[in-house]
Amino acid sequence: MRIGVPKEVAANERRVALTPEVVGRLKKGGFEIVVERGAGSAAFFPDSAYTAAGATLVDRAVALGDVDVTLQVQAPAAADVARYREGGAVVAAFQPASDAALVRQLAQRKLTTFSLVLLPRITRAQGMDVLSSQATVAGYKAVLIAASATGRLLPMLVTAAGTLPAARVLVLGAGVAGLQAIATARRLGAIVSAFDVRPAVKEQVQSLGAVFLEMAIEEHAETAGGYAKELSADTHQKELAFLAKSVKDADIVITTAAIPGKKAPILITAAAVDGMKPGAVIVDLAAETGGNCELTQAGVEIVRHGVSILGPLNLPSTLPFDASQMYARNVAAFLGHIVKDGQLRMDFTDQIINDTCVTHAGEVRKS
Amino acid sequence: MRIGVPKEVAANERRVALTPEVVGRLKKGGFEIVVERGAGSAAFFPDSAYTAAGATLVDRAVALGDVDVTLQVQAPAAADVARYREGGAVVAAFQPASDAALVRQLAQRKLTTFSLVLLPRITRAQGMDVLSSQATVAGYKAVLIAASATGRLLPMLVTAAGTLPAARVLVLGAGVAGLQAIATARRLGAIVSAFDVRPAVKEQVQSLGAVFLEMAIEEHAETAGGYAKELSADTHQKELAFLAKSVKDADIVITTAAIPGKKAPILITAAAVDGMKPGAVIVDLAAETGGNCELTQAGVEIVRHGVSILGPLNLPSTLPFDASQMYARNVAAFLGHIVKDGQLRMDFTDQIINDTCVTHAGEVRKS
Amino acid sequence: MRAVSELSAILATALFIFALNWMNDPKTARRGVVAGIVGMTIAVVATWIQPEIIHHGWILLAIAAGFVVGIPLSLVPLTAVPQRTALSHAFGGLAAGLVGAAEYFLWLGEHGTGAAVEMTHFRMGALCAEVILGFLTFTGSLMAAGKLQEVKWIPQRPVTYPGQNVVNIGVLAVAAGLAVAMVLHPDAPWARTVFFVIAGLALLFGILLIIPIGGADMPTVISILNAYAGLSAVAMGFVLNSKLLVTAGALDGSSGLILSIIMCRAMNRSFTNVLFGAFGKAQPAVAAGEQKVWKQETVEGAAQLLEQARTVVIIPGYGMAVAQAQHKVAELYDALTKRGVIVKFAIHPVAGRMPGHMNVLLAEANIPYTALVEMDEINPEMPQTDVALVVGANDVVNPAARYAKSTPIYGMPIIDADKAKTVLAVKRSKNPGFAGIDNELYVLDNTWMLFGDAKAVLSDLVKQFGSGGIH
Amino acid sequence: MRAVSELSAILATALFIFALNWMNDPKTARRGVVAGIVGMTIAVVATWIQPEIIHHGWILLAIAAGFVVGIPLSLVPLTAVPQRTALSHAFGGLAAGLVGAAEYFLWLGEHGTGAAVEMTHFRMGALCAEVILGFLTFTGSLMAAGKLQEVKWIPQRPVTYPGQNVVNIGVLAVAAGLAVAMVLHPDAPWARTVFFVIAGLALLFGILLIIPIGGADMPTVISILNAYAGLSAVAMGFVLNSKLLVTAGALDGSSGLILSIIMCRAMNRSFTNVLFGAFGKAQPAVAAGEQKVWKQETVEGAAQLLEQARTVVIIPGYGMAVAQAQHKVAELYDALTKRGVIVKFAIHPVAGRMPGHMNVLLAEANIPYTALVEMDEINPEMPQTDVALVVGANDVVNPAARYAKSTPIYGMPIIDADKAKTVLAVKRSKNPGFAGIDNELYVLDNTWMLFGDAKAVLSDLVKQFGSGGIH
Amino acid sequence: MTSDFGSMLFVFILSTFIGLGVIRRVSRLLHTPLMSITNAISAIAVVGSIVVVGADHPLGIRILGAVALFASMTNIVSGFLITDRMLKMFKKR
Amino acid sequence: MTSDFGSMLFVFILSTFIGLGVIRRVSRLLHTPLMSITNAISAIAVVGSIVVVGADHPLGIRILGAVALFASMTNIVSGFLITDRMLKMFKKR
Ligand SMILES: NC(=O)c1ccc[n+]([C@@H]2O[C@H](COP(=O)([O-])OP(=O)(O)OC[C@H]3O[C@@H](n4cnc5c(N)ncnc54)[C@H](OP(=O)(O)O)[C@@H]3O)[C@@H](O)[C@H]2O)c1
Ligand SMILES: NC(=O)c1ccc[n+]([C@@H]2O[C@H](COP(=O)([O-])OP(=O)(O)OC[C@H]3O[C@@H](n4cnc5c(N)ncnc54)[C@H](OP(=O)(O)O)[C@@H]3O)[C@@H](O)[C@H]2O)c1
Ligand SMILES: NC(=O)c1ccc[n+]([C@@H]2O[C@H](COP(=O)([O-])OP(=O)(O)OC[C@H]3O[C@@H](n4cnc5c(N)ncnc54)[C@H](O)[C@@H]3O)[C@@H](O)[C@H]2O)c1
Ligand SMILES: NC(=O)c1ccc[n+]([C@@H]2O[C@H](COP(=O)([O-])OP(=O)(O)OC[C@H]3O[C@@H](n4cnc5c(N)ncnc54)[C@H](O)[C@@H]3O)[C@@H](O)[C@H]2O)c1
Repeated sequence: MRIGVPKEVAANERRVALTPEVVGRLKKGGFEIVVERGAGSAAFFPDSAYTAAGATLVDRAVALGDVDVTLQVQAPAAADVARYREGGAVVAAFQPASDAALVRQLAQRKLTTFSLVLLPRITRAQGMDVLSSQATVAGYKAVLIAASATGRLLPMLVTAAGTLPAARVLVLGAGVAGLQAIATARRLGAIVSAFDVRPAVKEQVQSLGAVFLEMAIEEHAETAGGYAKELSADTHQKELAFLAKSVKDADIVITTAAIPGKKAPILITAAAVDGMKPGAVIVDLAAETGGNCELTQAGVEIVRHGVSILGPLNLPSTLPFDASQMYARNVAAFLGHIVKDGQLRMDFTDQIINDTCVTHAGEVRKS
Repeated sequence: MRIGVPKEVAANERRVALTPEVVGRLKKGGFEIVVERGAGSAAFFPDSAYTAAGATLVDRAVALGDVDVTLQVQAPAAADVARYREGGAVVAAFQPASDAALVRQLAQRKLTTFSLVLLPRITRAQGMDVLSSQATVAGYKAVLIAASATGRLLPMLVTAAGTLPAARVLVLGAGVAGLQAIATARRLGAIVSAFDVRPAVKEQVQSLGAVFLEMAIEEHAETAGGYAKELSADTHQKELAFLAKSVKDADIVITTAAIPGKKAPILITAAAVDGMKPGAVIVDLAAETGGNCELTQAGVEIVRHGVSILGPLNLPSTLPFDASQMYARNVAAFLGHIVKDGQLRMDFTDQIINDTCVTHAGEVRKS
Repeated sequence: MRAVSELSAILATALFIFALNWMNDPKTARRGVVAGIVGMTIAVVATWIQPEIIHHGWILLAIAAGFVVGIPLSLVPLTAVPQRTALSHAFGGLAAGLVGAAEYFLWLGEHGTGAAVEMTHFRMGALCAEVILGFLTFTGSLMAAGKLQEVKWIPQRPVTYPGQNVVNIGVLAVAAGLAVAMVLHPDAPWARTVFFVIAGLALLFGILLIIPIGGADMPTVISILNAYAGLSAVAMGFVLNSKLLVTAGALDGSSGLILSIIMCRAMNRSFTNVLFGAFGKAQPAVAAGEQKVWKQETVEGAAQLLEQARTVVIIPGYGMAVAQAQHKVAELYDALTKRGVIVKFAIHPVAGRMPGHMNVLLAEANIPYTALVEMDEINPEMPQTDVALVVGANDVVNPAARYAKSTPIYGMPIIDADKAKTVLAVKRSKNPGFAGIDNELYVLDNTWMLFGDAKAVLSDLVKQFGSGGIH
Repeated sequence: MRAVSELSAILATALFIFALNWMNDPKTARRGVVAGIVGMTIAVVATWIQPEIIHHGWILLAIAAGFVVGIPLSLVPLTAVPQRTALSHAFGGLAAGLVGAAEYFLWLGEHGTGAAVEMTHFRMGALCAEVILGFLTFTGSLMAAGKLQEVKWIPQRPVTYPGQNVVNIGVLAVAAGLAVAMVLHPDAPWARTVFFVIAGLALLFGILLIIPIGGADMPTVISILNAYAGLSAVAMGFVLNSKLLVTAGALDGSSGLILSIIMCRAMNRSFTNVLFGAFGKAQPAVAAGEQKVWKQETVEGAAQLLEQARTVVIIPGYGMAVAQAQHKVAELYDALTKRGVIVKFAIHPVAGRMPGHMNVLLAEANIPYTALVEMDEINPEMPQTDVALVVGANDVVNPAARYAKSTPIYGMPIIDADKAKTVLAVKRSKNPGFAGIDNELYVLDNTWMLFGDAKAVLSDLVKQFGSGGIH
Repeated sequence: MTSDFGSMLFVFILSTFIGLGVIRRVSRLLHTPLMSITNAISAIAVVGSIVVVGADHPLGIRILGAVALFASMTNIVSGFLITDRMLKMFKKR
Repeated sequence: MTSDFGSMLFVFILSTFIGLGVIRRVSRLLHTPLMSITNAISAIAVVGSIVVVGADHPLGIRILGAVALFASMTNIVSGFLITDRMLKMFKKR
């Protein structure tokens, strides 16, 4: 079976779908792999490494058009759709909901497209879970960004020039990204506290040595699947009030609150920001989905009297080497799941295949 | 005695010479303090805080011209010299050697100028040692910069998407900045090794849990004062060869090698850089004094096939809040030392005063 | 002569005490053995050279025979050591019993001829005690040895029947009763017969005592029999009025007793239960032998296992994180490596609740990266691993993932903790982990639980290495 | 009656042993006291009710007197406890001596009238031993008590003179020699006189024994005298042929001996030196009392100090970093806080070799920030601090910085470790720190050194809390 | 007699061992109290004194005994009392 | 006799205490060797047997004694030997 890996064309996307190491593994698995020239260079994987691993370097046209399955990170570019082989397959990580038109195009082209962001978070699928792997990177990077943006050092230092107290970091939403942020901030010596609506999270936060902020939430904010539900209006009000107090003495706030498929919940109102210390920093990981802070503007830094609010986009791409490593392994695992002796097995009774398949045989399955 | 704190005018200098907290302490010490409007805003110290601490907000003219001592971070701007009160005193942190013209101007203006970078590194002076306090900030920040610039995560992570090995950080020159860099990189989970020519450093490196790279150095590279000497040509060659090998498998190299008053020694040749991994990062703290890497260009990032070389300038200013805190305490300590019951004591038998006084009574004492 | 024996007795006693003292510490233990041997030799010689001893040939012969049988007995494979010990208890008991009998008949014989050593009640009592203890130890130990050796015609599994207690106690009571009678009328015409009856009952009781005891309890029982043997020696001492016998016997008896108690605690069994065989209700630990249940290990036991191991693999999970036990784990790691044990950490990709969860914590505790091994690398090594220490991990070591299609974790690769020679698992309760499914690992034959908060359990464990207890 | 006393003797002995056993553990210690009292009462009563006792009035009187004096004696301020103990040893010795004398004269008296209990050599020997030990303990203890109480006409400081050893040994030898003579001819006409001479020499020797001993060694000496008192009781036991006396005496004697040895080790003094007073070369530790030298503490001792403290301030320095002892420090912190001790870390601004050096390490070891206190905040608290534990810090706690203008560190603010009630300092050698100047802190009266690598020393220290030793 | 002497020696040895064993294990915290309690126990000499003073002996002897009895009694009383006092002062845990 | 019985009891009690004390302190590692050495020591019954077999007693008695002697001797020999063997196997540290 022939696999194609194109160069990512989306703006500031530096990741690549397969790394040389994974290429090598797939080769052993009997796959034939073609890689577009320069596909990995932005992630520090030179073409030479790919050829060394057994891949053939090709033009974009080949990587898209002359293969059975194309592996990529971002959704196919509208301009590219026509270049994919009709009836071919594409694996990427994108929100179909966010671009219905594109999805229709893909269907028309009879492409079988899978989106890894739709993976069910079940144990079996953990090896393919790009959301987790990439959120891990994001959570880590978020702390670095915050640490650079703030005027302070994170750790406590007792020096001849006086004592610098440790910075206070508040993490809102302790999912994959949130937990990783907590761990990283703790590593740097900050005093970390965190908040989340799911009761299960409390123990997890403490398991990282951080403090969990208690807020009495009447309703049950967790779905059967272990995800967060949207909160009722008044509970949400309570939360806002509670957080407005909590952010006051924070030097850094990292927000990662998300509800799958929904717009990110607002956790920090403009008023709350006014209550914060000058020099404080908010890093809003939910920027892509609207942001957890009222003032967040995706991709730009805005400063509101002394408090800077960052809404960075696509953080994983800013650590392309490791992010790609993980993405590649995820994709490879997924490939191993959907390919059976050289053929795609379109068995929709399989939860993973069923949930991730966006378009197949000309029809749109998810939108 | 009346103390003036102007706003720093140098390009991207965000620090301020006194913080509200220190202002408060000096007030108690019987000083009268005037602060230029907005002096602290870039470091997140609003004017309100200063007034609250007992300072009076004034115009630049007053802060420079109508005080006994002006405290600042950077050297007086040439344009400003005329605005200082003739016979007044200035305390700042600058290399007189680097701008002889300015120093002459200051002398002509009969200013008594002290430069804190000239402080002897003696125990008594530790509380005033701005080089140490600011180098601490620099060493810390250098790691953050490197961590953001590299494509990798620093810590080791075993995840469902495979294992990410810890990044390898190499620190060259383990002085104040170097040691702090080591500590910070270790905190982030990197595998840290370090090298320095002073034998005493080995134990200090190990005392931070890092590995010290051994290189047989025949000559004694340490001065009586505990500083490094310039190496003889051939020892230096040996060092270059040795380091060329060492940098090969490093993901991050942070160089802080310096010899007081001299141009920074070259530690990494262009050839050595060619030997490094794509994606590797060099952060050269010695950029100001010429850089430890042959390719370093002060203030800009250059990429040599995959290896990016950063020569950041004035890092302390990028963490203005804490950097100013420490600077202010240093300056206050120094003030306490040179002022005796309301008068400057120009006692040149005192090592600290003698070493730091650049101009006095119209003559240039250091250049 | 008298003085000589007095002094030699004191000397021997002192040596025995030193022997036991030195046994406290592996370093001096072997010196202890030497002391014991010397003491014993002195005792033997001192007795031998007494004037009344004349039949040297006999003695030589018996001693020689002792060596002939004893040496091979000491070379049994280590697996057979328990049997060996039991067997020698049997010998001990036999000896005591016989000497007792001999004494009695001697007395009877000389009784007519007034040449007899006067037989006080106290003495007669001691004599009976000696005989009873001696003989019951004899048969009891034989049975125990048999069971352990799995001799065919001895039932391995505990045999219990209604009213067992009544019977056993009955037998013992009768024997005791008769003994009392004899003490009161040592020279009654019926005394001789009664004596035999008593001996017989003792022999019988020994058997009855062991029948209801299961393999799990054998070690304890053996050490109790050891104590009995000691007590019979004491009794003999009273009869022969020999302080040496009394001391040595008492040393053996008391230490044997404590030892059994300690053992019982270690296997959390009721001492009395074991002491009187299967008396009272059914016995958990015995059952443990047969069907799958949660077996508990004490920290002492665990420490022992760990420090005797050559290779230990620590498998941390979410529980370690919850307990924030990483520093204690690190202490354990230090303690073990310092003792030359090879310790590795097996990190499962999804151990904990976030990617790299274990890494964060272990790095904080300064565990060298080189000690962390990935699942794929460690699994091949597991079968050669002596002890797998599971610290608050559950799903990631759940064998069900291999075959139980129905479970959510089916298909997830796991760390093969179950393949290790011994598994020690630390958790607070019998609750399942994240996936909410039971974990058979915990009830495998080679698995022992250490229940409790990981931090607490591990610091207790570490203390074991700190304390003088283990060297 | 005979039986009663036999049994009561056994009972009392058992109780005494229990008493000592229970003293092993603060939790049970007080029970131990009770056991002791009961045992003693039994012993007294059992003797009292013997038929030959008839002068009950006398006994009552003496006992009453004993209470009258004893109770106040037990209420002395704790500072005076050593004297108190010494004094009571004196009493013990006196009692033994007197009884011995009494026995002897009794025998002499009845000797003519054959009514005498036969006086074997052994017995006479015991009697002499009793008298000598008793009387030397008497005067010795009195002297000791006097020195401690600083009675004016007793020289506090050790008095030594050339040939001292010869004299002392001489006196003892003569006494011993005479004793032998008496043993051989108990009823020689000169025996009576000799007896007095022996007693006199013993009294003299007691004084000579203590004269050369300095304050530092007193505690040890007292516990040796304690042992002597015990031995004299043993001797009495042999004379009166009372096992009870022998046991109790032996218990006292042996434990007293070990105790002294342990004490000596703790103060690293040669035991023999103390045992025979100032014999041999001059004594370091004695000097320690007077001039400034490095005093060492054992980890046991240190652990004891720490766990009895209410507040402990740990002062880390570069040495902690070099030894990478931060995790061990954290363990100690846990162990102490768990025991309710208040532990704080005093971080000096320039401790270590880089700004924040200590912070990095302590954060790694998970010491809560709240436990770290700045120099300026901690210094006012130092005088109320029970123990300051200096871990590899030197310059930052060097009092010279306050006044020694010549030194490079002059003017540097320091952590006032020297103001703490007790200072424990961990370092490897007597080398200076970074600034290369000596540090008088280490030789203050209230400072005790723990030499060795910080990591090693601290893990030993932590073990102390792990082990059963301290509760 | 010899036999008796023997058993005496025996008893002595054994008790010595016990004494040694006991102390070895004692926490250093308890050394001082321990010393004072053993001291009190060593006052077992009281038994001897009672015999001397109580039995029908010449006056002189009895006086000696009385003094001895008084002395040991003081020991017993103060010894036990002070031990208890010290123990009372241990931290409750 | 009573006196003797008394001292016997005394000796017994004391030794028991020692036995208890000793064991309490032993490392669990050493329990098995310990059991086998105490077992060997308990074979002190050999002393009794020697008297029985060696003295000038009727044949029957002597035979009993001989068997007893043989039995205890076996114990002694195997007991000590195996203990030593076990100890040999401890890791050298
Ligand atoms: N790593 C990830 O990214 C990630 C993310 C989400 C989910 N997961 C899932 O989480 C699971 C991880 O497996 P795991 O074995 O590490 O954890 P686990 O399966 O959740 O088991 C944790 C065990 O630790 C015990 N425990 C909890 N607190 C303890 C304490 N204080 N002291 C001692 N024991 C304690 C619990 O038993 P007791 O309650 O009886 O003490 C429990 O059995 C997997 O199912 C994985 O799929 C992982
Ligand atoms: N903090 C800063 O920024 C900075 C920078 C430069 C200089 N300094 C200077 O460094 C000094 C810091 O004072 P300090 O008290 O922290 O350190 P220090 O004065 O250098 O004393 C360290 C002590 O630790 C002991 N030590 C070393 N290794 C040890 C080990 N493995 N185990 C146990 N003890 C060990 C040494 O004694 P042994 O050799 O006998 O063991 C030494 O006395 C000050 O003089 C300060 O001015 C500080
Ligand atoms: N900017 C980037 O480059 C980047 C990269 C990866 C992930 N992300 C974003 O980071 C966020 C977190 O990602 P993740 O994988 O951790 O998701 P996640 O689902 O694992 O975590 C989301 C957490 O938010 C919590 N939450 C939901 N509503 C909340 C509320 N009202 N208050 C508090 N907490 C609430 C949930 O309980 C959950 O724990 C998502 O928005 C994701 O899109 C951004
Ligand atoms: N970029 C910034 O904003 C910024 C801020 C502060 C300090 N700095 C620079 O950082 C550097 C270090 O500052 P510092 O306070 O630590 O100085 P330092 O004197 O404390 O440390 C310099 C170290 O370099 C070592 N060294 C000298 N020659 C060497 C050689 N040939 N090879 C290896 N090591 C050698 C010395 O032994 C010394 O340990 C200086 O160049 C300083 O100007 C930069």
